[in-house]
Amino acid sequence: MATSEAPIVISAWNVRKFFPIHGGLFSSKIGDVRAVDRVSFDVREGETVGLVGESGCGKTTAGRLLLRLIEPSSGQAYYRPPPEVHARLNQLYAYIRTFTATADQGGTLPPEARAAFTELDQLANRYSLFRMGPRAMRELRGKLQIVFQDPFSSLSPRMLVRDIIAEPLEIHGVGTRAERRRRVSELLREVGLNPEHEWRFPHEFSGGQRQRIGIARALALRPEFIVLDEPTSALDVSVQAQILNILRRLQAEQRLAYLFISHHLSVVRAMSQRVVVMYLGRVVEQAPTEALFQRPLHPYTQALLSAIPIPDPDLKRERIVLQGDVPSPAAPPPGCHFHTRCPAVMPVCSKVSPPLLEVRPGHVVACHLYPTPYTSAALEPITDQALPSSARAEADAPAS
Amino acid sequence: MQMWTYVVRRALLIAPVLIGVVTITFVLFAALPIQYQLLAHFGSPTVKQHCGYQPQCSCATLNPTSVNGNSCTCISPPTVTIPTGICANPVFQEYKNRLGLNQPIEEQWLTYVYHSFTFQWGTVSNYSTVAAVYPQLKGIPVATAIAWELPYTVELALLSLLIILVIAIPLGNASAVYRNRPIDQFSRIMSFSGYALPAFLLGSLVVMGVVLVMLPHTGFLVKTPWCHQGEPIDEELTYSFPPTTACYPGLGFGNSYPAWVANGVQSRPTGFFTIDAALHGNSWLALDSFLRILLPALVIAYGTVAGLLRFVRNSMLEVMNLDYVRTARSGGVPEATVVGRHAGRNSLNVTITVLGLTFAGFLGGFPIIEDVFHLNGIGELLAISANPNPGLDFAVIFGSTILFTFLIVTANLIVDVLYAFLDPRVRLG
Amino acid sequence: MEVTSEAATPPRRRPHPHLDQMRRTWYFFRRNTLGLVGLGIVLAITGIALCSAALPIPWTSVPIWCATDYGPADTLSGYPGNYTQICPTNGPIICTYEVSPPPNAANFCGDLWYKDIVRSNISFASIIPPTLSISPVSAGPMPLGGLATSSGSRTPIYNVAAMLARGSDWSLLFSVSIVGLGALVGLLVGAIAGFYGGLLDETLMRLVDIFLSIPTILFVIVVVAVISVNLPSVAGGDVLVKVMALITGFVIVWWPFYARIVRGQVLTVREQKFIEAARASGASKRRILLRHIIPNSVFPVFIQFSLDVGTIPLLIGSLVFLGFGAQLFPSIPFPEWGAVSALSVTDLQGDFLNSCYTPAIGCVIPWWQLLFPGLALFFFAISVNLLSDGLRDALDPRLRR
Amino acid sequence: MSAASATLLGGGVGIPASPERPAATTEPGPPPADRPAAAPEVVLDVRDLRTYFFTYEGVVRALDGVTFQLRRGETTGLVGETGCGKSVTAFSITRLVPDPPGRIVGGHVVLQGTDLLQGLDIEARFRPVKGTNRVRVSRRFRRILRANERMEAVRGRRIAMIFQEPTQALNPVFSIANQVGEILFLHRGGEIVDEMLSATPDAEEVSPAIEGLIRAMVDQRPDGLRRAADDLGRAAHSSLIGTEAFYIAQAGGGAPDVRRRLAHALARLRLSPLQRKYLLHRRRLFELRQRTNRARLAELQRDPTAAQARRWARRRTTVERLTHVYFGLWGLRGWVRRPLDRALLWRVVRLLEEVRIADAPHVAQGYPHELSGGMIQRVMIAMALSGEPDILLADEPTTALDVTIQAQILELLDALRKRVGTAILLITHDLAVVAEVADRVCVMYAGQIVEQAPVRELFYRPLHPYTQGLLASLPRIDQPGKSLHTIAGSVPGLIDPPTGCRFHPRCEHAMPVCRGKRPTVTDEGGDHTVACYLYHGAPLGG
Repeated sequence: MATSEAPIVISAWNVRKFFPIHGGLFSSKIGDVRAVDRVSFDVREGETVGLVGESGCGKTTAGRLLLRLIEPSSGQAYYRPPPEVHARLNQLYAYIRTFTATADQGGTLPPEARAAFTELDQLANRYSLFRMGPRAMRELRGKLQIVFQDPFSSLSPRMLVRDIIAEPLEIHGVGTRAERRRRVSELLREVGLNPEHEWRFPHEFSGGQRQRIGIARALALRPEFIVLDEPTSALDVSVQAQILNILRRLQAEQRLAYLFISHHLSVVRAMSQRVVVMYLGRVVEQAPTEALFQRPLHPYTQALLSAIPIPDPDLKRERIVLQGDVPSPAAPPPGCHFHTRCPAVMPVCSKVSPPLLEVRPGHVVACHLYPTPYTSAALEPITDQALPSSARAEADAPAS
Repeated sequence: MQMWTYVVRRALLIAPVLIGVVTITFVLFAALPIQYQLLAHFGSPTVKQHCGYQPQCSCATLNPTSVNGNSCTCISPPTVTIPTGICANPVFQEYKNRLGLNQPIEEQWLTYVYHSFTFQWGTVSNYSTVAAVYPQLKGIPVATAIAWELPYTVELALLSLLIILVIAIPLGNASAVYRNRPIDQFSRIMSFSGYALPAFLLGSLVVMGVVLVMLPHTGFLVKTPWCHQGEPIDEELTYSFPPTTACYPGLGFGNSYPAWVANGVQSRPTGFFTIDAALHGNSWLALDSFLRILLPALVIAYGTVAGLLRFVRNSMLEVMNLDYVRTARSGGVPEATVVGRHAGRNSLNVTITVLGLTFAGFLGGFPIIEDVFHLNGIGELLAISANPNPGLDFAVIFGSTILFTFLIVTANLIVDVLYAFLDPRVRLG
Repeated sequence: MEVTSEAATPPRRRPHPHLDQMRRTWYFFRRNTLGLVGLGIVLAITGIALCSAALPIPWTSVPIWCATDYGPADTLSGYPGNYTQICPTNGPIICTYEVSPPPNAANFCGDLWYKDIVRSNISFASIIPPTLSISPVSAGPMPLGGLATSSGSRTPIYNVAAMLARGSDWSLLFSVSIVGLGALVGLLVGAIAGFYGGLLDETLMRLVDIFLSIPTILFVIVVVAVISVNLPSVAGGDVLVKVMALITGFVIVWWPFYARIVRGQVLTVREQKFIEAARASGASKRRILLRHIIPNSVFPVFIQFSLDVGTIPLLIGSLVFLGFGAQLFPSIPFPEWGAVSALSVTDLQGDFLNSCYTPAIGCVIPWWQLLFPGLALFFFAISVNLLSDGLRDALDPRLRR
Repeated sequence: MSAASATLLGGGVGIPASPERPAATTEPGPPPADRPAAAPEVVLDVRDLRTYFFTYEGVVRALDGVTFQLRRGETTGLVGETGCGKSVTAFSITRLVPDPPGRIVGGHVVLQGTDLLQGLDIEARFRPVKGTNRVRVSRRFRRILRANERMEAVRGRRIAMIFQEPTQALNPVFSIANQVGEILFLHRGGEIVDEMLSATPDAEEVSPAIEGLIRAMVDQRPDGLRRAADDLGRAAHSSLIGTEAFYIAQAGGGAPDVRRRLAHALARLRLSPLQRKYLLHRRRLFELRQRTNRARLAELQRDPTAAQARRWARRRTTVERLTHVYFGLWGLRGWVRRPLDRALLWRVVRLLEEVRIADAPHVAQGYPHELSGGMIQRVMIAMALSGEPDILLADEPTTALDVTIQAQILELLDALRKRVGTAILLITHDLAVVAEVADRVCVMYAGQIVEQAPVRELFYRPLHPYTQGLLASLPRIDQPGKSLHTIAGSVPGLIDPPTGCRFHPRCEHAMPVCRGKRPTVTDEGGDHTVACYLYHGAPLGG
């Protein structure tokens, strides 16, 4: 449904979030938890982007960052960037990438590079979500919403359902009291609840119903982009199917853009058009859903996919079982974060961290197994959703 | 985090608290009228003659708990009038200078903090209730007086702490394990009643009860061997230094020096009466001294346990429903071990933390208890000095308050370190 | 297709949800017998307090209290009928009666009844109005009047029953206002500290630590002492100023407990997802604090409040026992339960023991003087405690077993 | 690698037809005839198990007549949605239901011919409270206490459990070695003490072994190292020293250094008389406990020696007290029991190696909060297997874990099942997991088992509408994009559950008869039983 022509709603560039670790005698800063490290992707209108990874890989933090519920350490996120701006950003990042290395070592940059950085800075100041003032941000919050994983702690236990759903409307002063009431009941109907339910407290509902209420609250302000943070992982399969269908229907009706965060790959496959795989805060692979599930490239993705149990007793497949645990993001292994568990590990992996390269159209991987980027323009025209990802691999604008 | 790191950090953390407490006392102290400050620093007569410090009523020989009950009838505190003529005179100014009361406030604060931490807490005023009750304390430094009385209080505190732990933990655990069974009801009643019975009421009842029981049999509590029973009190003995109320008829409570004199025991290696008596091999005296602090300790423990029991019980109830207790059970661990080892250990942690939190209240009860039982501890000193007729003694009040606070802060530190030892999550987390 | 079964069957019309909540609470509370008892006693006490001014006190011939050189006793509203008696030795004695001085008002001239009693072998009978003369030695059951009077040797004699009846409203006033104000301050401070965190949090919590490390009673003593020596008017009899001073002194000491409790609660609530949801829909910090955080953190405050209300009279009692009556109250004895019982205890020790040591008299225990104030105090505290225990069980779903 | 994964994920190859097909068509499943013949012995037989929770709101019928069997060496999956009573089943089997409010009110749990629920009826009386839907339960605490004591003989040794939430499953204040060691000593105490007592490190006997170890260390061949270490253990008559030596050598350092440390370790094997005495006491205690437990189980089988149990128990407690007092008097308990602690530590280390925990000694000496969920789950498995139980109840063992870790744990469980021959009851809400590892599946709904079948039967020929709904509503990784089938509504509350078939309010084929009374269980062939009126010869609805 999401064509590549569809306008971009949210576009993230090298978003980073480091949480400081305090310790020692005077609890001074002794390190960083690299929760999110240079994550970049676009979400288009009416499109669902799946964000998958194991617990502690920073996918939830990434979702929070896009809504600016957490302040990022660096990087930018643009809300509905004009196409020409987006194109320009591509060029700039692609250009900067050529001397990222020197930039990382803090070496001196050629003047034209400085120019590029300053231009990036200006663009960020004009368009970036992360540079907005509080008032503008508050206005925008109506457009960007979130649905939480835990349906039990995400609704205030002391408020009536009607107040919970009406709260965003009140905050933004939408309509009169009566109009809000009407809106609330229509929202409830939309998510398949009975308008009578507005008179109840959250604790009187089952998990599925609470999740519906959460969705209704998110929809109240007619958002354009919703972060779905594991919306069904706390629910039973039958109820999960109900919720997923609601989400799909709403997307079809209102051309919503979803960022679908989940560790449940079969759900992601069912929901999303593009998938971003994260490991220890970094994007290891990004591809259209079909491409990723049919032909995963990164060993981690392969292991992940092969680990999914399939509800079919006869499909006994030989399975890649990863050894060991996910390392702590406080002290990630050097080089490729995955090399400690990788079945196809090479000497280089523990030294150099592989760049994100587009090895097949729209299919971006960070792995030393695939050293050569896909270039021959003869094969297919590069879709412009592919272009940025190639351009964005390892650039970092120090100005931001 | 390493253990020592934790301990050091925790220890460093108490410094601001101590300074803060001293600052609060300083604020209150600075709010006092000037002549009270002067008196607090050196309760010397000169201040009187130069500043016309004049209690309205003379309660020189007042002893609120003396037999010949010639009690002071004046309720209002000594109103102090400072004729400007006198207070303008150079001597008075000179006093103010000596106290640095003419300096800017921050200077005064610094001096005050310095004095507080170096135990320069002023002198016992001549015109205060303390002086009236214990004339021999007149004009001696507060720190000295307190130092004399500290062992009484510490001894009592330790004993009652012991009793508290011995009662609260087993009873709380039992009432959790046998929920809503007789023992639980018993502990419930105990905690509620202990909560609702103020120490002064309970204590007085106990005292009277003891006297009533003892009197007919002329028990030892009354006929303390060093008292001339029935005869009028001989002043020197009562007012001998260190202070004593041992010869207060009817109430033999209160350890007192004459006991030692009477028993020819002079040296006090530890300062704790019970222990010293034992060290001296005087078993009778040891028993006597122990019995004297036993009842007060019980009363204090009763009040504190009341607050503690429910905590222990509830925490135990929660722990018993936790997963790891279930794990132990599912592994075939005998029930006794489950309760005693797995659940009990965690409820012990809770008990210790709560005890640390309630320590302030626990020590706060001491003035009352010691007053009721006439134990010459810091508490009684404070109680007397806070008695407004004939006069408050702010030197003693502030001094003992600071001391109590220091004790409490130290106790909390100990509790936290102990807790860190017991719970690896604090230590290593 | 998503239309679920509950949509298919519309729920029956229910009462207003908040009403429904209350019903649920009551439903669970009812099951706690002790809680019910506590509630009953508390209600009874409140009732007495509300109509105590109108209560008929039967023993008109017994003064509510007598005083030698205290402030004018009728400064308290609702105490008519002063009766002054000029004594040769120590000047006037003002006795306050319920209505008017009875014809057979006893002779209260000073020394007789509060000083030398233990020396001379005059019986207590002489200090109690002849109508209710009792023999000191027999500590058996006594006529009502006997129960009604105190036998203070150092404090004036007063009518215990009347004092208690009068005392109920003062006790309630003190308890509720002190704890209420303390809780309010603590709630605000704790909520702000916990919500905004950072340096502000650190500072406030250190402050709380400091306050909490000073024993309550000592702190009150110091504060009240300082106040008392600073405001000479307080030393006088002005009721309002004194009551204000008392309440302030206690509140200064009281708020940190609540600050700590609330802050701990806020820290947990702050992490809840619905706070983040509110932020996601653009709610301002103030709104979040007022609409979400505080309503969800009041529960423990409420419980603690109901616990502390019972302790205030006990604390006041302790202070009076330490001899702070004059600082705290416009007049001694003051009709407040703690004060009354503490006073009777102090009297009792002296008189009782002295009498014990006076062969002429032997041990006399005016037990009524100790018993009734003590009972009042005890029942007030314990009933409040039971009530709060029941409430906690009823309101906390985890404890419903 | 990638090729392999490509094939195994290749489109819809080999994916069976979706379960929407009409139930009538007969799938060529395994012939029902050979099933019973191949079926191994039944180790646990649960019959009509009923567990209620007596709350203020009313009686929650958490389990209402649950019947199933566990066979040796088989994995049985127990599937159902939240609140259908899966976990309660496990807890009822081991009698760990929190009581109050919960209570097992009826049924049989037969463990190899012993009914664990005997004498259930005399443990409590139930009286309905008039006017309410509540029931007043008057419990006889003594009897309940004794029943629980009896279970101590069963738990851990015969029936072990693994729980869902790994992060809280271990006691945070004790080290791993401490906790696992406790359980280990409960079950294997005798042999451990024997080994310690028999350990005789003899200098010239062990020196060649030491040299061998050093050599192996120098030309670093891990397997060689292990073998050399075991040789050393054999030489010293203590396999534990073998384990210890292995890690000492592995830690490396210079040869003399290692030699010194080995010497230390060997020296520690020598026991002082007092320590020996202590060990003998512990051994005696262990034997007494064994006797007690045996007697307690015998009690269950109405054995004439029933009264024995309490006598043994009493004697045990006395000896226990004496031991504690005696060695407590020495004021040396820490010192006295140090050898035992060390022995336990190395036993635990070996146990942890079995469940493939890397760097076992470090983990064993650590505390639970330092471990990840997967690690703790492994420790739990090690703990559960220390008693080599006949039955392992795994209550959602992988729900809280990531998929990759889940794969590890499932593989581990399977391997251990094959080795020890334990019967596993795998409780989960994830049908896919069941499809992966289970041999048989029981589908639970609202406290009742609605369908039971071998795994292939169930997935290819689901009979009960609920099972069909569940399968249909699974998002299949192999069939993306299709709008998911859903079961309307949610699991009913169990205080007043729907009459008759509890699924009928959500059922598509609901018929009037479903409302009436609970459908009986019918056998549909192929060891496949279902409780639904559709298969009572009634006309198919819908």
